[in-house]
Amino acid sequence: MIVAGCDVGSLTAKAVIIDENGIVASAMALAKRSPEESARAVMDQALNNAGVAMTDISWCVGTGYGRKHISFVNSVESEIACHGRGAVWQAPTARTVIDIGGPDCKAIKVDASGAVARFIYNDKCASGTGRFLEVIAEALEIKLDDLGDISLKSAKKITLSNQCVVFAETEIISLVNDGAEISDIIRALHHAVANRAAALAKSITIEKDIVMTGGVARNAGMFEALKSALGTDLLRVDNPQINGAIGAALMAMDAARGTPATEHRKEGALVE
Amino acid sequence: MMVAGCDVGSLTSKAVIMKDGKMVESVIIKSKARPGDSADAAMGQALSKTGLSMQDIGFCVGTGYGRDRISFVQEAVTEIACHGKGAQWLVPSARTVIDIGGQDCKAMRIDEQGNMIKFTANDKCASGTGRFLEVMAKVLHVELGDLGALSALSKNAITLASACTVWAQADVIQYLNSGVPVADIAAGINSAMASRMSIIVNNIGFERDVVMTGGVAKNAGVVSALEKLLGLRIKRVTRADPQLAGAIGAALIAMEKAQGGKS
Amino acid sequence: MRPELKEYKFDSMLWTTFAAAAKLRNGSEKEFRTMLKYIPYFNGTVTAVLDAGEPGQLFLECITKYFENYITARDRGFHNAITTFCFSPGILYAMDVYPICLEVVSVAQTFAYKRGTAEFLDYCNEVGYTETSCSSQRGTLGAFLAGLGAEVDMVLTDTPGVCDTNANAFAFAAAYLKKPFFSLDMPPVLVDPRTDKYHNSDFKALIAFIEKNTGRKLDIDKLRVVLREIEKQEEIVAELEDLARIVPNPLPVTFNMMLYATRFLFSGMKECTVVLESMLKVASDNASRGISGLTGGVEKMRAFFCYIDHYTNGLRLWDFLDRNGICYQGNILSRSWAKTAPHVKEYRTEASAYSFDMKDLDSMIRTMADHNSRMPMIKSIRGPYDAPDMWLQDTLSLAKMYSADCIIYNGTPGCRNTWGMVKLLARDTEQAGFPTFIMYGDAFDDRVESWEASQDRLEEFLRVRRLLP
Amino acid sequence: MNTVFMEAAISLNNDYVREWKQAGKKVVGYTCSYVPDELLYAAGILPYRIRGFGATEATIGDTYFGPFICSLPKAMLQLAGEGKFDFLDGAIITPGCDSMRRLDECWRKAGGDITGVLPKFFFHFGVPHKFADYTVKWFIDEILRLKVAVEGHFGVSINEDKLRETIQLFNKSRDLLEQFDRLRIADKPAITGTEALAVILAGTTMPRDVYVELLEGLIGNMQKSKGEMQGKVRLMLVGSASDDVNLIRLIEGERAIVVADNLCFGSRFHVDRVDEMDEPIQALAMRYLAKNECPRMYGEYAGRLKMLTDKAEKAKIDGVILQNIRFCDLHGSENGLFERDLEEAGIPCLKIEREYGPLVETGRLKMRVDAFLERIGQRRKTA
Ligand SMILES: Nc1ncnc2c1ncn2[C@@H]1O[C@H](COP(=O)(O)OP(=O)(O)O)[C@@H](O)[C@H]1O
Ligand SMILES: Nc1ncnc2c1ncn2[C@@H]1O[C@H](COP(=O)(O)OP(=O)(O)O)[C@@H](O)[C@H]1O
Ligand code: SF4
Ligand code: SF4
Ligand code: SF4
Repeated sequence: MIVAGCDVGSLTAKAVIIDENGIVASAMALAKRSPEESARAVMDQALNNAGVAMTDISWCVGTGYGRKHISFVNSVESEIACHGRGAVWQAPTARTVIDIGGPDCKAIKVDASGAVARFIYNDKCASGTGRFLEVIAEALEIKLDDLGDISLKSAKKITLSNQCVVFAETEIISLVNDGAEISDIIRALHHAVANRAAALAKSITIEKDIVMTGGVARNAGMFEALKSALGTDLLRVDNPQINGAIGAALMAMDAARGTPATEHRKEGALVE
Repeated sequence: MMVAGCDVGSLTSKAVIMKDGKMVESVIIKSKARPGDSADAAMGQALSKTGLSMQDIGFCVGTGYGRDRISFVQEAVTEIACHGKGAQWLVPSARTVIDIGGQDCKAMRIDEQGNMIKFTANDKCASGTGRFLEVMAKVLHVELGDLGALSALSKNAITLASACTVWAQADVIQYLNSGVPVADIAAGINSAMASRMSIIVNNIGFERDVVMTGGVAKNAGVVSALEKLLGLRIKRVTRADPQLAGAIGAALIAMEKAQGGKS
Repeated sequence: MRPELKEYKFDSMLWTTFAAAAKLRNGSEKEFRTMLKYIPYFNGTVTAVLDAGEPGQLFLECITKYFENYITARDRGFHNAITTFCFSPGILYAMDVYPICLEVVSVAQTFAYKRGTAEFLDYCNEVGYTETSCSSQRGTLGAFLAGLGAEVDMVLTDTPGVCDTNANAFAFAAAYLKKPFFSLDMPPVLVDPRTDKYHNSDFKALIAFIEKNTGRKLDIDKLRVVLREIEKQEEIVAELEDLARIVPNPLPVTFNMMLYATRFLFSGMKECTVVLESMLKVASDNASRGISGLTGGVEKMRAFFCYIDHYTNGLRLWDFLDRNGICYQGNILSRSWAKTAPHVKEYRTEASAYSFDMKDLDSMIRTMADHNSRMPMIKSIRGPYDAPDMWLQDTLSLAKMYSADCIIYNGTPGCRNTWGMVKLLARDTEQAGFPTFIMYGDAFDDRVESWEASQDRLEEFLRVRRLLP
Repeated sequence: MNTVFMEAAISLNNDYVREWKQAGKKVVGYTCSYVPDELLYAAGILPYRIRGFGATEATIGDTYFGPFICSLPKAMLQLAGEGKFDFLDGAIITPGCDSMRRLDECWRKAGGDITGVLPKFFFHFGVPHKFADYTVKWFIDEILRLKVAVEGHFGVSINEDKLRETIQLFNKSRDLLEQFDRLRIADKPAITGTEALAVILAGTTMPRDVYVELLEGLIGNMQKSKGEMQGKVRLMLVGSASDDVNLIRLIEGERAIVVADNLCFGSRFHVDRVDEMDEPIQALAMRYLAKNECPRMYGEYAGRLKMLTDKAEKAKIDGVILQNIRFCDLHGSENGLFERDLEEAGIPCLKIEREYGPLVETGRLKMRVDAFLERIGQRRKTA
């Protein structure tokens, strides 16, 4: 039996197809104008990679920002639940998940089954989110993929004073003008974001092991920065950015099998 | 004599060449990473358009965010003073000037010579800056220039429920997803912007006539939303592009300096 | 602020709005439904309140009376005073000074108007008051600073030592409007003879201040009458709180708001007793028939709010809870610390409670000083959150007593106080076994976070923490 | 200027503190200018005004405090959490302002999570928000409560003579600083506002008798020097607590000089002497509670406005900079009133809201100050 999970985020959409033995195929695409478009596009890719058709999928769970607007899913789950579930599947010893996505940053405490024990979001300020990195990368005309490697070259420690994404941009530009090394700046940037994320996680008292998920985890520099900000060890997962989609797929599997978890979900369904 | 003003903003850089109080040439370019480069590029273009060289410029004043990093200017003055002068040249009856640039939003009162009497500036957080509008325009997939016209078509403007540029962006995405007409969102964005501005304008206690300079002045939506909030008509700038006000003011100050009006 | 707004007195407007609302039910059902169409925004709240039956009706009448009282006070040769929600108005009514409670009037505005208090909030900033201050006062303060409210005689507050931004709002108002100012100050430790003495002398000073500024002496018999009334009201409140423990909770969700609004605004007013009695009637009737106060009739879970509500967008929060069978077990504001209150008895915290002694003037002053220093917020957030009788203890004991399934914090970003310690509080309540959720919204200003966004987050919390059902 | 002042101003654990500790003596920190530090000094303990200077991150601060809190106490907690205050044997927290008073809980909780960052002696010291006979009475009891606690914990006794002695010493430093203030506002000041703040700041962390000696030296030199600084724009700095000399350096730049202030780390440190005739504790209570310079004393705005206008006149002020740290509503709002009333009195004002912390990106702040100086320049020309 094959099932699918589809995570439509603000920046990227991801789809994962799994069967009893694990991941069959996955796909990722930049988010389009509407969640429906993004979802369809990325889902078609995934189906393609798996060489199957939508009709072969016995259950599909949607999650992420746009989850309420995807027509082809059988049910929806919150990102929190999906990231928790996915993380524990990818790293069974994980008890705290730090997910840094585009617009937000979450710290999630999970039990061995991947069920969420406690979670917290970042507050009403976008500092400490992936968007922060996007904005700056754009300003410095650097590709997101390169941020990590560049920062790892840094030799000198500098700090950013501005928490505001938009003003940090100015601050960084002025740093460039003062001839600061790009690598040092980007490292400072990573630490700024990582510090916010770490503070968030610590405020719900982290338990080991800690794993980092979300697109930002692809950024090796951020990974190191978060590690040092937490002052503890941090687990790596193979597919951080599609972690949410993996979780969704796992829940789809439950649903298809009709296991209690989903029973509960149906009852718990809220009046929209 | 030829004088010039160069306004290196956080988002755009402008150069203006003037002769006997008349504008000879003007250029607006997107700012580069380094203010020095932006200034050279903007001024370079302005000069080449007029077929002049830097030697022909009697005096040049720099202003804007990068004012201290321009190699070729004789003096640097803040954009606040320059926008005052510039606005007064654009609209002689102007007594209150609202300048919204990329990184902040300022309001000032000026006398009949365009000298700044009192000012206030807001930059607590990037909401209420031109940058905010750029981000939003991008999310809406519309041209910055169309944001204003678009909002005019709105029947039922949304209220934007987040001060934060980045979060508001998320709100806007949600509205888009739930099929709210783009015009209504645009209108919501513009009035959010206007309400933040009206606070600082009322804070200095405006006197007529009120004019708007800076790039955002080109956004008709913001202007009319602000007019509603302030309950007056904002004088439209026609003599030149309001985004040039800072550079023009710089050039005018350059003129004063050149004529030995040392201060 | 739009110039149109400057063209009328905002509070006279509210007065007429509520007066009309209170009359809505007088006609036939059909008339009622038709009328609602004419108040497209307010109707949500109005129906919610009026659907609570007679109590709702009486409540609206009481609010109307309240506005009339302070707006017409001067014409009637009496006085009025800008004051705060956790200031027990008894002494004022006894001295013919009619309270203008900024926070509750803000709530009334968010109920009645689509724009809520937005432009008054901003007006405060226009005149130099910080936009980071608590929005609960700002929303109405702005109107008074702009001269759009009734003429004010004096400014009173009892929040120094408890909440800066609150006390500061009143100090600012007094300085800006050049009105006489008096503040009751709250030492950090609640149960302490030094504190009692302090409160006592402070209260005497308050009375002297009012006497000076009204030119009237305190009439002891009148005071006694008012205090008797308050005592009676507190007993009814205690009974209602007791009923709220029953599963399912027989109190309709709107009762909670009516409970504290009555205590903040009308405590001591005869009309208030009538409202409470009628609430009690409905509640006990439901209880005897084992009916839940929820419209759905099924109580799926219970939530305790450890701070305040979310008032914007016409009771959307309460509607959300109601629709989802979540019983609202009240918040820190809706609880009374009279010795008769069930939780005081349950946990034997009489020392931190107040009782009524009308023997002579001194005993009455002591009574009022105690009562006032044990008003919500004034009592529980004056000291460190984990100190005896403070926020954590109160939150946990109330949540336990009302067998809440979770604790939810909602406040305003202006709240230096609770935002200074809420993360720590949440840590402890979680450890005590209560799933705890911190909302980032602003109770009075939906421009901070749209209700839709807040609701999404809240929903997510309830779902992910498996609280429903 | 003697460099020791500046060194003390830009370091937390300065030489004098270190010497003091090496001599095996105790140091107790306090967070607000409303704490009668004479009491500690009389007990042979060095009173140390806790600061946030030099904090570059907020990881620890943000873990415990919520997001909408003044960044000064966050910075203090950050430093404490990093062990930068490990030389403190005690700390006294006051309900000075809400953000500051929550440092109590946050520091204690941090102490629970990070070993060794919570001083053994940790005291919540209440300060009334108003001045009246019964508040003074209460405050006296509070001071006595502190006295007993200190004596008990550190096994010392604070006797009356010692207290009188200390009061005299502290008054001496106040007199000297008053004298210093008068030199500061000379037409040709001998030192910059940056140096001036450093001088005062040093006093908040130094042993007082050492400080008095240094002051006497400094004032001697200042009287000799004719002072070269003139033609600069004379500013007064008002508002939120600021223990960062760099902020003033930034404001002064080339063209301005801060000749007066009303900061609690600045000249508010030494206004008002303690009455030496009165019973010591009573006298301390009077001195600390009767001073209404801080907006935490509600309803005293008129008095504070008068004080500012007087200062402005005495110091021949060209303009006033009204600054507040974001989320400091006490100063923020009062600055709004000051702006209204001072401008009315013909004194130009610049109102700025800032974050407390390292001044890295200063472009926007600098632009405002420069424009303000241009505005003042204009007035001078037209006048
Ligand atoms: N190739 C990449 N290298 C490094 N970081 C990346 C990369 N792609 C995305 N990111 C980071 O991840 C963020 C988006 O993460 P994602 O989990 O996709 O967010 P969402 O789910 O909200 O779309 C971006 O803001 C960016 O900071
Ligand atoms: N054609 C346009 N129509 C509407 N708004 C515009 C237009 N061009 C620029 N803007 C606005 O002006 C802002 C830039 O203004 P500008 O005065 O150039 O800023 P700065 O001087 O700080 O670079 C942009 O952020 C954008 O919001
Ligand atoms: S400071 Fe910047 S990031 Fe933070 S809320 Fe404001 S705009 Fe958003
Ligand atoms: S909500 Fe917070 S800030 Fe507002 S009055 Fe209450 S304690 Fe003060
Ligand atoms: S500003 Fe006032 S309350 Fe805050 S530390 Fe200074 S003196 Fe204390």
